[in-house]
Amino acid sequence: MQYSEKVLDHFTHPRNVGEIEDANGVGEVGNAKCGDIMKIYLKVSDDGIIEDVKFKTFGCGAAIATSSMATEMVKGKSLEEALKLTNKAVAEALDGLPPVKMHCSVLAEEALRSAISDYYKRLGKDPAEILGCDADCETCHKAD
Amino acid sequence: MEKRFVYADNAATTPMSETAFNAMKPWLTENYGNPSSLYRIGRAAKEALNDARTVVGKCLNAAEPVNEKNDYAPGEIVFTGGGSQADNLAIRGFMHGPSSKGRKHIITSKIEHHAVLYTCEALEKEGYRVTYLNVDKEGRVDLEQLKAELSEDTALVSVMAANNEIGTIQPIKQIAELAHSVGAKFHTDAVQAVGHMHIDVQEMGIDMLSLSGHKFRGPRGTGVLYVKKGITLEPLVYGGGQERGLVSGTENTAGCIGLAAAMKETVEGLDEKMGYVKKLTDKLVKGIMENIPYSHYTGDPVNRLPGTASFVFEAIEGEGLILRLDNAGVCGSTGSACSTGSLDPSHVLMAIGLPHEIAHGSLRLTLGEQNTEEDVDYIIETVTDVVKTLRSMSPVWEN
Amino acid sequence: MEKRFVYADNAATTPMSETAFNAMKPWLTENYGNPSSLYRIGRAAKEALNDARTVVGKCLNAAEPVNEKNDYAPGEIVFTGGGSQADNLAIRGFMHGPSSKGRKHIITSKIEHHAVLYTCEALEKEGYRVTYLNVDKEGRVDLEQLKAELSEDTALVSVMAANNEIGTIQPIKQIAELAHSVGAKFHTDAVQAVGHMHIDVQEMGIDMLSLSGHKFRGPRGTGVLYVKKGITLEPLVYGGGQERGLVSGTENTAGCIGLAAAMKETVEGLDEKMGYVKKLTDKLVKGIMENIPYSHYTGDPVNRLPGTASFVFEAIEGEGLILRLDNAGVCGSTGSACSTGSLDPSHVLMAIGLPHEIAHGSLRLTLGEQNTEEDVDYIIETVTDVVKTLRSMSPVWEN
Ligand SMILES: Cc1ncc(COP(=O)(O)O)c(C=O)c1O
Ligand SMILES: Cc1ncc(COP(=O)(O)O)c(C=O)c1O
Ligand code: FES
Ligand code: FES
Repeated sequence: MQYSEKVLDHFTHPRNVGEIEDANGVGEVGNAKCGDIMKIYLKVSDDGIIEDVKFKTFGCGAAIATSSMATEMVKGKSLEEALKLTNKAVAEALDGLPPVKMHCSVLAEEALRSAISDYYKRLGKDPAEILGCDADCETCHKAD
Repeated sequence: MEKRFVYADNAATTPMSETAFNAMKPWLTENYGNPSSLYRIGRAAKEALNDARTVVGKCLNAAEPVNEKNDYAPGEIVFTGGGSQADNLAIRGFMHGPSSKGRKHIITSKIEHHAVLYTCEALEKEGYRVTYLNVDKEGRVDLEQLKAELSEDTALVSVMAANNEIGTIQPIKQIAELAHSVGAKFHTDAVQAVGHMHIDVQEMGIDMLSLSGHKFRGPRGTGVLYVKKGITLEPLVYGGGQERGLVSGTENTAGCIGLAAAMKETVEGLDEKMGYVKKLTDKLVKGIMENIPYSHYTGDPVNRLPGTASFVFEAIEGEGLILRLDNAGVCGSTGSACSTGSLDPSHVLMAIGLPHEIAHGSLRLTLGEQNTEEDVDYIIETVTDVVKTLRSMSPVWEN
Repeated sequence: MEKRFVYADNAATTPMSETAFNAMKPWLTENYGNPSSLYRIGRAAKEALNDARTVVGKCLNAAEPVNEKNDYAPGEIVFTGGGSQADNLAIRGFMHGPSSKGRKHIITSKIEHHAVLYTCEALEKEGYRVTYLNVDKEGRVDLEQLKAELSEDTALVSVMAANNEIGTIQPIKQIAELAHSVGAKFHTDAVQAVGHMHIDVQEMGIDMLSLSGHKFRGPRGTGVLYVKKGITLEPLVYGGGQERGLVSGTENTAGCIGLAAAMKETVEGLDEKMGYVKKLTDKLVKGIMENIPYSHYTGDPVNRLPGTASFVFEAIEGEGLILRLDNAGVCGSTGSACSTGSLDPSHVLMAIGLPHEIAHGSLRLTLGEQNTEEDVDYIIETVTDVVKTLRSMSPVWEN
């Protein structure tokens, strides 16, 4: 298993680590038993732009690096654009991940969807209409 | 503190000693004769190989050599391509060979190395019966269970001398006696033990013992299976008949000689060296346990290898820990599942009863005589820092 | 002629090349990281190991690597502890593994190395059926017999690329095609061939190929099994899962790197080097056949390894010949039974139809690029003298 330089960089100097006090969308996926939990905080503006995003991750090097990269990739973007982010795109932006670590990148995608879903729920909207699901099913809480 | 490089993963592998390298060198270059050849340079290689056998035999207190110049109690010392090969040969070779006398039951423990465990699992598929003994919280095998499981059908008991993840030393002499009480033979994987504790195959009642050169500053790809006289195994590798026909193939003369040189060096003054290493390790354990809250020491605090310090830290994951320690210059290892891409954390940490979520945050530091007090101070400081940072990023950590 | 030292037993083992030694050295000493470790010095070892894999893959023209940095067509190149281990893994691993698809028949030849023959014999005891193909007087396998024996039950055909005693090269491309025609796979023991003839696994239709580092000036105790993508084997050594789980055990990084360096060196400019060696060998054969009456050349005069010259001399015995040649400074080998303490002379010499009494007087001289014209002159003179002396002492010799 070999990590790319970019993975190692994002792991060593993760961007956007922490919490947002007045977040208006928070999502958490994964479980500690499998060894990975990811929590994403969003600050979304009234016109649907992600003004700020932060994360906390319990997981391996790849989990931390993908959290960092995913938050970088959606910062300043609209929710619609953010929803288009795939784990593949995150992995590619990191110059690839070892095959055994691809599941860690799914976590970042799911945590983001979960946070966006939470944002819509807080607005009183049904996230399922926008996301296609409420980003809270069993799949989202499984490690791979 | 100033950044330094500290290798604290001596249980994974060790830097080769100068003595071993110098012993090997001429056999890599000018002395290239094949030990099976009839001419002078071949015979010289054969002799050097047998001298290496004698050295290994003496270090283990194997039976006296039959004659001065030749094989150490012919065949008692079998060179292999490493510790795993020795384990495979011992267990598969014994069960398939005549010495198992038709008995079909193996007893081993839940915390063996995979070289033992997976060999046993393969044998189960062939119809052999295997009991995997439980261990207690500190990693000691359940002797009561062993007694209860032993029967006239038990061919072999294989329990490691010391564990590679948590360092726990097993009461192998007692286990050997129990095995012998029903006519079974006793094998021990001493890959982690050699060079860290005294081994005396005769005194301890060991019938077969595996060791690996690179764990005590010898070369990689070399190992030994000690096989007590009278035990007949099925070969691991068929062919030209080298190593008593058990591991055929042109002998790695240089490697065997390097292994023997490293073994001799490591066993000399063992008490003193291990006293020194133990002092370092005690300091390391104390420092880490005092500095880091919600940390747990794993393994047996008394019966353990002098250089092994193993821990779990709550709310963090091991792979990230290792990578960050590496950035700071410290080499260590973890039993976290994420480090290997598997779903479950180390089978050893599971067997001592750690919950999954805690086992993920494991760290193993293994010291050797090359380490210093300064190394230990640096490790303590670094681990403390890294654990703090990772916890600050962890969603499951609450201050 | 002045006494000199001439090593002419390159088929037994070769002196390690400086290139190989220099490539290995840093990995024996400063770069000691375990390739399975997560930290930098471990990752560097892993990368170097995979680079070595790539070099070996390129020399054999294995499938293209899947990506630049990683395994050469992951798993096609499996490092082992030598040629015998590669042969055992190929044959036993294939028959026990899923790729044999329940077929129970193996075809091999009567002149294979014991690493192949004894593995096959062990499989026969387990209930597999093995056909040992005859060879003609020059050591070429009987293709008609092969065709007749192939069936839907044939899982594997294993025929060596070139023989270690008489140097005969087999038509392996043709054999591979025949094997494939019934859906069987083809393995070749190329331990003697690598570095002496061109090998292209794709062009030749090879599914598995064994090679051994020390036969082409690499280190002892290292080998490779090439395993074509899609073939699944049962492991030779169970354990930590190294080498795709087929040969577990901490990798001998230095050894693998040394093997790759030697292989690259040996394959570069092969034609030219072998042209040189062949010229020497031709001169040697001519000289000996002209000088010594009642001598016979063994092996195929055309399709043979460029460095192999093998003979039998009537009325003398091989061991004495080797020992006397050694006194004169010449290293060679013999297939005489007396040299091994067994009753029968080499199975290869029997298979090509030599009568016992003649096979006893066999001599194999194998040259390499280190040898010179002067070496050859010296060998001719020495062998002539020694044979004469031994004959003068022989009761079965009539002038
Ligand atoms: C044809 C052949 N196959 C296999 C081997 C075995 O190789 P190793 O001794 O490296 O195991 C040899 C050499 O001994 C050989 O000549
Ligand atoms: C306890 C134990 N047994 C066996 C082995 C296998 O040894 P090697 O890697 O030399 O084959 C190891 C080390 O990896 C070990 O720690
Ligand atoms: S995919 Fe996650 S809720 Fe449907
Ligand atoms: S978090 Fe477990 S493998 Fe990435």
